[in-house]
Amino acid sequence: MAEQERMIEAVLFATSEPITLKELESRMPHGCDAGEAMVHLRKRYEGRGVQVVRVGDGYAMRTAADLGFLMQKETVEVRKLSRAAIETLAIIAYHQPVTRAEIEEIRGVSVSRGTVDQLLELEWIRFGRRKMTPGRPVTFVVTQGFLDHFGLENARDLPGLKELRAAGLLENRPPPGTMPLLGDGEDEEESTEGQSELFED
Amino acid sequence: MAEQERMIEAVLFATSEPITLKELESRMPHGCDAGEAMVHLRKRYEGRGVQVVRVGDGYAMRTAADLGFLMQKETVEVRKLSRAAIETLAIIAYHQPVTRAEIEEIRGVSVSRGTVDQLLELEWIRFGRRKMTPGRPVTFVVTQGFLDHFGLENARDLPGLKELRAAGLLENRPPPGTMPLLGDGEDEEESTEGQSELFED
Amino acid sequence: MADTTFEEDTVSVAERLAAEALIVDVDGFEGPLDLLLTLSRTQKVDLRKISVLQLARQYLTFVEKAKALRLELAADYLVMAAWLAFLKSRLLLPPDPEEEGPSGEELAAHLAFQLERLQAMRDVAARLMARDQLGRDFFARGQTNEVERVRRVTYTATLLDLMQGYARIRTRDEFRPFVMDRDAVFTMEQALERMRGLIGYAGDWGDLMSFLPEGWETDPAKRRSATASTFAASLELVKEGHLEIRQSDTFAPIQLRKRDVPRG
Repeated sequence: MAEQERMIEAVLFATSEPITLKELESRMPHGCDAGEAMVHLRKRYEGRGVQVVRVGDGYAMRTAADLGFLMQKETVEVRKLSRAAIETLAIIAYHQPVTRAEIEEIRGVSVSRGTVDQLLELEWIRFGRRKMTPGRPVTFVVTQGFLDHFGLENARDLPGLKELRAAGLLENRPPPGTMPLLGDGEDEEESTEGQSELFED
Repeated sequence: MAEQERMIEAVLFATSEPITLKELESRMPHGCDAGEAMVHLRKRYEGRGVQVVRVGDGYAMRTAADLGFLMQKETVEVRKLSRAAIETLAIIAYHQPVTRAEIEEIRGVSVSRGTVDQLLELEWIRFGRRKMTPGRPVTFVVTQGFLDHFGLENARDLPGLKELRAAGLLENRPPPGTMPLLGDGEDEEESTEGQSELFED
Repeated sequence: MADTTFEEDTVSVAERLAAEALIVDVDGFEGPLDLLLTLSRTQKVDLRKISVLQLARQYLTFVEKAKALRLELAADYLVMAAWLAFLKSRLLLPPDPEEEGPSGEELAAHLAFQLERLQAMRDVAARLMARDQLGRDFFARGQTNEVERVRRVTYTATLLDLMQGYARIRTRDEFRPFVMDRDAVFTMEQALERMRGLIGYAGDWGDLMSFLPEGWETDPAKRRSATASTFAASLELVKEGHLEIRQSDTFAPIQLRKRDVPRG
């Protein structure tokens, strides 16, 4: 097991993108248990300057966040996101899978082309499956790259998600007096389990 | 000292070039002893999958030499598909099942054999059933592998022209007065049994 | 709904000042909902306990003042004003049992929900951006190229590439004037294929025009294309040594004949 731990340590170390246990095992000699080795490795790195973190269904090594001050030389200048882009990103993350019309309903203004384009280019959002409502509109979901960037294990770890859900603020409540859309029932069902499931691939 | 060890660990991990003790100390809080921390850190990594090695007058982290065989997959050279291949693939995805002649009709240039062969080899397209037109030409459709690679549930999840434009992916607006061609979201989805009738216009 | 009996003339000085301050900067708002949310802050209560009636009044006052100052308000601000005026009357008048549709309270509750939801999204957006971020607070491996040794080539493309590629093709089609009318084009490849099949029967000198594909001889545009490609294909076959070609005079008919023994 010590040898397997060394192996996954080396591979994780050499790759900058998160890597799944399955990918790890496919590289290791036959019969290795990457999952068990990972448990040992994560323990070993606990409290160190470098951490083994979970990102979606993968793992990656990242420097400890409290040491960021040492790294000024490494910081890459990130294009500053507009307020519209930040809000749109948050809405996609918390309401995913979410259609463009739903984003506009929440923000009260139309979503500009450039905003979605920018988020797609950053690879923080991607197209999800179409909604089962009339017109079958395309949806947006956040990506593993998004999780990695914000240090989230999965979309369920989004800050305040539980509270928002409990307060009913993540419900898609139609304005009073409008007819419920056809096929809404089905959709409701989907979205309750949708959020996490989208990250399994 | 444990804290200083964490610091140099994080810096060594995140920097792309070997780094000298002097540089390390210049980044650390005043009064730190990078040399002593380095002794501890090197000891800690002894025999592990990752090593702290001396390079010139600097230090760097490297995967252990005996684990080089694990890095074989890292040596895959990833190349972008050619523009011709991407366009051909896009047409197949949006219009499947589609014949070679139809692809040429849409692209306006002939499709080279190599392009189709490459897509077949990648297992992103395969032969579909023959068309019931004179000559019974063979058709192409996309594969499950294609859907997996592009994170799609099914080919109908591909955004339509309207949505592409909304997302800012269509740079050019049609000249005023021209009718939009096909790809108007709804139109496309309606065709549940293959999108081939789109060619009838 | 608290404070539904609030009277217009009791609007506090502080509120009036706030509303006036807002007027100066109407461009700073991202639509009516954003403005409403800002106005609601002057009530200094939990968004769940907000008085929608009071908010409607604040908004209408705002719009009135903007008009007085001759500020151009976008259409959606005016639509919202009309809707809020309607909502205000519904909230103030006793419910009419005859009238269809949702009650004023229901509409007010939904507006309050929208405001609360937008505020909640802004709060979590701020929390999200305040998180430690990759490349700013924590870092990936700085040097990942040390193991790169070229061994196998795989090809990749992203969904974005795919969609942009498709968009490129379809957009090109929208500029029809710049694209040849492909219906009337007989390509050289097609002609070559056709000629290869035909030369076996061309034992004696025959006019080039007799080799044109069926249905292409009458329409002038089609005939022109087919003639050009058939001629080009013939030259190609001559080069390959399968065909002989001759023309007795300028503008005389071009004639073709099979060549029996291919050249060296």
